[in-house]
Amino acid sequence: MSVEPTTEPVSSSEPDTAVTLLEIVGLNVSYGEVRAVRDVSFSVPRHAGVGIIGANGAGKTSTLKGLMRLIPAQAERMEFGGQALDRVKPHRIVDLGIGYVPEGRHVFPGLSVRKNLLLGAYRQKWDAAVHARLARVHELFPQLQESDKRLAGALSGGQQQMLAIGRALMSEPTLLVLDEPSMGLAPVVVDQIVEALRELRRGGMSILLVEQNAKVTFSVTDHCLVLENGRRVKDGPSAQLRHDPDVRRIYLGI
Amino acid sequence: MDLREILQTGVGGLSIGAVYALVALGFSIVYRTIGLVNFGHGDVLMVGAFLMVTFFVNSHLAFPLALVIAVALTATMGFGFERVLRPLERKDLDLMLIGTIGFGIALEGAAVLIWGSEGQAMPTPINDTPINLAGVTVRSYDVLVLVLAAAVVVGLYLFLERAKAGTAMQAAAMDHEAATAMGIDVARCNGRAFAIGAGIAAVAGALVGPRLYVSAGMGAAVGVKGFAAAILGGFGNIPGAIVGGLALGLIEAYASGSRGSYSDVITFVVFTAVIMLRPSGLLGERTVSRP
Amino acid sequence: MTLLRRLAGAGAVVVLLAVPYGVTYYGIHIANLVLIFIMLAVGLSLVLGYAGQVNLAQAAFFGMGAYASAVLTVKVGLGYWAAFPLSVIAAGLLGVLVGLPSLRVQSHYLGIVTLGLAVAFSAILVNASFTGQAVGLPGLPVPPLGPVDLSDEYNYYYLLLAAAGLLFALARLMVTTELGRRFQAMRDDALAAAHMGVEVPAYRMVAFVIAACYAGVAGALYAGLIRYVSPDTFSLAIMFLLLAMVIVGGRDNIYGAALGATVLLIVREQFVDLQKYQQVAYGLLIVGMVVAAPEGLAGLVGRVWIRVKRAIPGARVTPAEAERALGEAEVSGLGVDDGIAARAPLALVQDERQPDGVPALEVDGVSKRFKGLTALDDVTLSVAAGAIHGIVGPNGSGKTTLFNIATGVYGPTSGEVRAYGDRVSGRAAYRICDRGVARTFQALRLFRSLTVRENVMVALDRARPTSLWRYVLAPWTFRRRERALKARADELLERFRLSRVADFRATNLPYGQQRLVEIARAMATGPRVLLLDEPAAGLSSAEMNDLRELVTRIRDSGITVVLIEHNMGLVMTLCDRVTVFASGRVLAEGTPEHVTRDPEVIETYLGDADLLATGDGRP
Amino acid sequence: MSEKRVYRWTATAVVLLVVSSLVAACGRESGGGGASSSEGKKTLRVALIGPQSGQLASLGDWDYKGVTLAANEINDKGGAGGLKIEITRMDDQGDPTTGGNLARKAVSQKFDVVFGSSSSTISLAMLPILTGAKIPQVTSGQADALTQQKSQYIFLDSPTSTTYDATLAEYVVGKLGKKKIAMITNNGAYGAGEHDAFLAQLKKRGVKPVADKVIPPDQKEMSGPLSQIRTAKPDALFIGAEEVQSGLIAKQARSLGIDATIVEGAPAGTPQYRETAGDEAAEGTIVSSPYLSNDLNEQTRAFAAAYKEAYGETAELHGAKAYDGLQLVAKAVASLDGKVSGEAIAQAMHDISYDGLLGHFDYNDVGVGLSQTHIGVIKNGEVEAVEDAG
Repeated sequence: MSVEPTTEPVSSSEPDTAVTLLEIVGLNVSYGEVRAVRDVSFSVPRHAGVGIIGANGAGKTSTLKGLMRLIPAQAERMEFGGQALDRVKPHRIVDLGIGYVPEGRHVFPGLSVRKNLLLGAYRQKWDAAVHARLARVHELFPQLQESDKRLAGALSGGQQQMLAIGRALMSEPTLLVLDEPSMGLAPVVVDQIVEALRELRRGGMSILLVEQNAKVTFSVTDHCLVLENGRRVKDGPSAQLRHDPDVRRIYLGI
Repeated sequence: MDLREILQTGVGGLSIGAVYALVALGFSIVYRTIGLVNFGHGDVLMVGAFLMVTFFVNSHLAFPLALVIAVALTATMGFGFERVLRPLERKDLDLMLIGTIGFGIALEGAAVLIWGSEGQAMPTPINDTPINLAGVTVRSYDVLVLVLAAAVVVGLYLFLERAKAGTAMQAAAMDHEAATAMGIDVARCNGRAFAIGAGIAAVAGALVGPRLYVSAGMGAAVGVKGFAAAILGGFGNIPGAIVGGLALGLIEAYASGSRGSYSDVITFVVFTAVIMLRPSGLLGERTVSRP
Repeated sequence: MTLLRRLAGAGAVVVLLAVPYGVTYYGIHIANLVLIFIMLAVGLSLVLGYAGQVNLAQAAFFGMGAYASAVLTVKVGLGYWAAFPLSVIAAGLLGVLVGLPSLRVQSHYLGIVTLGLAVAFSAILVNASFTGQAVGLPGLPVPPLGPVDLSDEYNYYYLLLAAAGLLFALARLMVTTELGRRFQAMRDDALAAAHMGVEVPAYRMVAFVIAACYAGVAGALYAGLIRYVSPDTFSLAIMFLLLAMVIVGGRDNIYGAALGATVLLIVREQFVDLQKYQQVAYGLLIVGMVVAAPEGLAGLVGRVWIRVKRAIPGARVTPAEAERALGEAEVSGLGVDDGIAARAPLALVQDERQPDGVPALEVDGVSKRFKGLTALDDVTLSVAAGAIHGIVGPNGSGKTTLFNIATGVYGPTSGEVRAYGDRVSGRAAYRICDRGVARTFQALRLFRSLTVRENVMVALDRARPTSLWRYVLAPWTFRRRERALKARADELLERFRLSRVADFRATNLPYGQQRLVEIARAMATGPRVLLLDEPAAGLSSAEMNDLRELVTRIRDSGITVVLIEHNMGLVMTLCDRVTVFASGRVLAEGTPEHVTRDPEVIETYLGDADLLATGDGRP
Repeated sequence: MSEKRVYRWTATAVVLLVVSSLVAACGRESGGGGASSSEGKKTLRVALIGPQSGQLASLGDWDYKGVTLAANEINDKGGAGGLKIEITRMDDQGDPTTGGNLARKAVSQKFDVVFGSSSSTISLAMLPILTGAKIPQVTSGQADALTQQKSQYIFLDSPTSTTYDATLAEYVVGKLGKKKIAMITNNGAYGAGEHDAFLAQLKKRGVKPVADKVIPPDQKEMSGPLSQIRTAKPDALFIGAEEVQSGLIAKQARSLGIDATIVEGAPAGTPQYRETAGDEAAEGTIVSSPYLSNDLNEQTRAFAAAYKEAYGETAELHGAKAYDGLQLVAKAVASLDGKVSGEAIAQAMHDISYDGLLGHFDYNDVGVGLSQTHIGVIKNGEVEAVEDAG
């Protein structure tokens, strides 16, 4: 293992537990017969990092897609910054300040890196402020500046992941929602992604992270939720869950 | 066929090929963004041609003005057409096939009600004096057709590549879920794509009017060839539509030059051979992101 | 109930026979055209509706049948009945020619290719001198039939009725037996069908040839009726009319096709006077039907009939019948808790072909690259006969790619996969299935238009396309073959305790049950090696236990099982050996206990080797 | 499996029951109309079957206008032998199958005379049905194939292609002495007929065409074949195609720099040809037609005036043909004083002769009544008669 990243969770910006940014109560998502998410509730305080972990098919992605209104979902309450999410049209969610990094990255393969990033700020005028943001993303991910003109489809897995995160940052969100950013990436690239997320947290960005790789989640979040078969089976501070036998059972089955 | 004849037939092939390219563009842009194969597209071209007859021929407006009005009207109708065909989008092909064919038949019926069944000839906007280029006669109207077609292609390219709305439309085609998350209203993009497709068909109709003969039935024949051209170039692929259109025009011209009456036979046999060798067309199919 | 059915059947026949006595000279002509178009529409329904091949050349086949009959009688001088079979064969040959592209391209590509070939065919008709060019061939002979004068349209009606009845009955036989099932399986999911032993390319060609022969018969009889053929009669307009008949009538339903042909032809004749408005109304009718009632008239009739039957006291409506017509599956009541553990051994046939000592499945240096992305990098592993072998690893580590190579979805870039010693990689899926390798899929791939029993029967049916001659030469043998196949299927379903849902459409069952049906379907191919791709995904813990017991029973009946699974609890308790994959390479291999202690494995999974050390080390 | 079969069978039976009764109903209801007994016959029922849509719509329209004009005139003067003429129009949509169906409908509804169709192919499809039912058929088609069926019930209201082209060839080769003649024809029924007829006339005069191009009837872009014709440097170009395609050929030929004199049969004489080709390209076209213009004589001027007053359009050949056709039928029916039947009308039409707009009609036994056309030249938009080339 190359650089041994510090394993304790980052906590430079204390989560402002007083102000709740995202409040989800009793979320249900089902595909035809299959009930993927069974009344899951959680909340993300401002400046906080919340993780959702669990085995494949535990309903992690469905939870995010339900929250982003990309798939039909029912909930007792879904609020972000006090506004009810279920009355907002899917393409208006980004206006509330939620940046979304889909599972499998879903960059626009036929468009250049620059255009992908600019589309992240589709809702704003592409003025000087947006271009300044572009520069900041280039600082966070230098590789994106080098391949500015290249088609996103030609990038490596890691570069596409950085592009997907950069694209979401272009709308200057207050909450960054990431779905399995480490999937299929080489360990050294995963470390770069983790380092970037930790820097964003230090800058006060609140993060909702869905991940299969427990280590990545624990090193970026303060609080974690564990899902199994669509149900919330456990939650608690990341530091405590790191050594919890149940987590190990879910992951290693022993 | 001596050299002069080869070139002459080639010029004829390119001029009808430019029209097929425009029709193919209409097919591809609608397929690429909405995943809809609109078999009634030939009839949208016919509506555009009839509007040109109404404004340019019957009410004697200047050609450019009439063209702009006809294109604008057909494009606005395009929004309406998309609303009608929306239930068919991304559905499986058989329903889409027969649904859009029904739509085409209805358009033809409506044209007969509005403009009568006989149809009308359309004079060329500029006097069609032949220009002699080293023995090969090029009809001046053909030059206008090629120029206007090229202008449409460049305009479409600039819109897709430079304009924000164009980039958004491409993104919606590539990944409609990610596009929605970025704040792009995919439904409106689809309406706009259909309007652009209809507008381009109106231009093609206006250009082909003087060449063919504007009648309710003109859409079907041009529609089939235009669709074949779109597939030949690589379905959904914008540059492919242009290459496919010109190629099909040339194949048809040389086929009708040599074996006259068997031109349709040769055109479609060559088309089938190419598709069998390269199923995704000359420049490769760009499919829409089917959910 | 059978009384009602017989009554209705007899009533229909009486009406059909009585038609000539109730109509005028023009009415009988329309009735004759209806019968001809019914034959055409049923043929098109078989290839487009059932087999899912977008064939836009049906009008050209119709033209070939008519022109072959005309040319053979007028130009070559054959008698009408001597020319008849030749015309049907000629249409069949054209069907082969137009069907060839279906081996390479599908859906809209196939649509435009067949449309193009149809336009080319009518261009040949217009130009070839022996076809009378644009004028066509007038003065064709009246088919002689002993004392009956067939120039009288009233008599011709009965000839057409007999032909249409025969072809309709043959079509009904085909769609309710193996051929129809294989067509629908191929249409719903060609890949899964190939994995169940269906020779997809051959059956696509068969579909085209059948549709062409149906059109050939219709064409030859049309030539006998009208006694004049010209190219315009077989134009694109007729093709689109035929398409409308099949879609408006009811796509994958030969009754719908016949209904569509009858209704549309009569509607068109009634409106022939108010021509101007007819076309707009006709076009909008088609768009409306497609959007509002995609299942067509037959679907509507079915729905009305079910409601009527429910209203009649005493008439029992089985849940399967309701589900088929109304689409609501009243199966939610069927809890899964009645368990899927089965008592009797699950293997259908004790397979003596297992040479002992040879590994059931050998992966020998297999690599797979997709345009720059290396999915598998020189993977070697061996699965002992009779073992349960687990394959684990994070998403995107190449597990499913390996399965796809072993079952013929695509070939390896390099290396080889062998089952019991003989090579399977690089072969067509249906050949690998015959060699005893079966699989389930990560995302369920059941045939959505078939019932649970039909899904299993597709896999059970080992007939090769060459045995299709039975449909024409020995149709009565099917009653026995179907009963035998159904019995074997019911026996297998009983073992998997799926008998109660046998008549339901497979995709309407609860998720867990669908998983079970997929395993039962894989078992129906009589495999020696069963590859399960994430069978536990989406199962509740109760279902998980049943799955564990089921896999054990399968292994106990002599079948080797290879299992891709994320649920480590299942892997640990079920597998004899486990191979861990990571980004396309084998990371570790061994017994479950050994593998989970391997620091590298923990690193990839938990990402932190020392995490385990702090645990209490419980196995 | 049995439930599925039960519901299927009963569903089909019910529907077929409904449908067949519908077929029976529609059959019976339309059959009733024609049952009027022949003694108390008050009306002469004429069915006009022709294209109302598609490529040939204009031909169908002109036939209808010509026949209706004649019918109104005759009815105003007390009808044909006391019978009021009643026209029923049916659309064959330019398709021979539909034409055949409508012919059977006419037989079923016991019409006395059938006019139709404007296209030779459809007339040919209708011929065996109408002849079998002994109903006289007047057609404006002119393909020689119509006369080869040896039917006693077919009457062409215009000369055959052979007559058109004999007159044309006689003038172009004989009078103008043009030797280098190119031919471009479509392979539709009309085009193929013209091609064979004109080629035969050229052979008779020892002339071999310098180019002989054949194109599909719906082809619109002719630069390929035309450029080959241009290389052959013809001094006369014979066109064998319908009005619209002829116009396009003329226009494209001129724009490709072919300055040969354009030579054609009837289509070149119509306003539609001139409108499609444009006056400039149509200038100088030599036309062979039995009805060159409206002011040939007193009779044609009266017809043209009545046509203009009735329809607001200038009359032309096809309207005149149909007008003559019905006048002839009316004269035949008048000669029967009451005993009206298909056979009688047909026999009468063979016996009588009639001086119409197109000339002297006298039907031979294969249905040709006119065997003479005149030559005209298009000068600034009008067809002017050249001295009688007949």
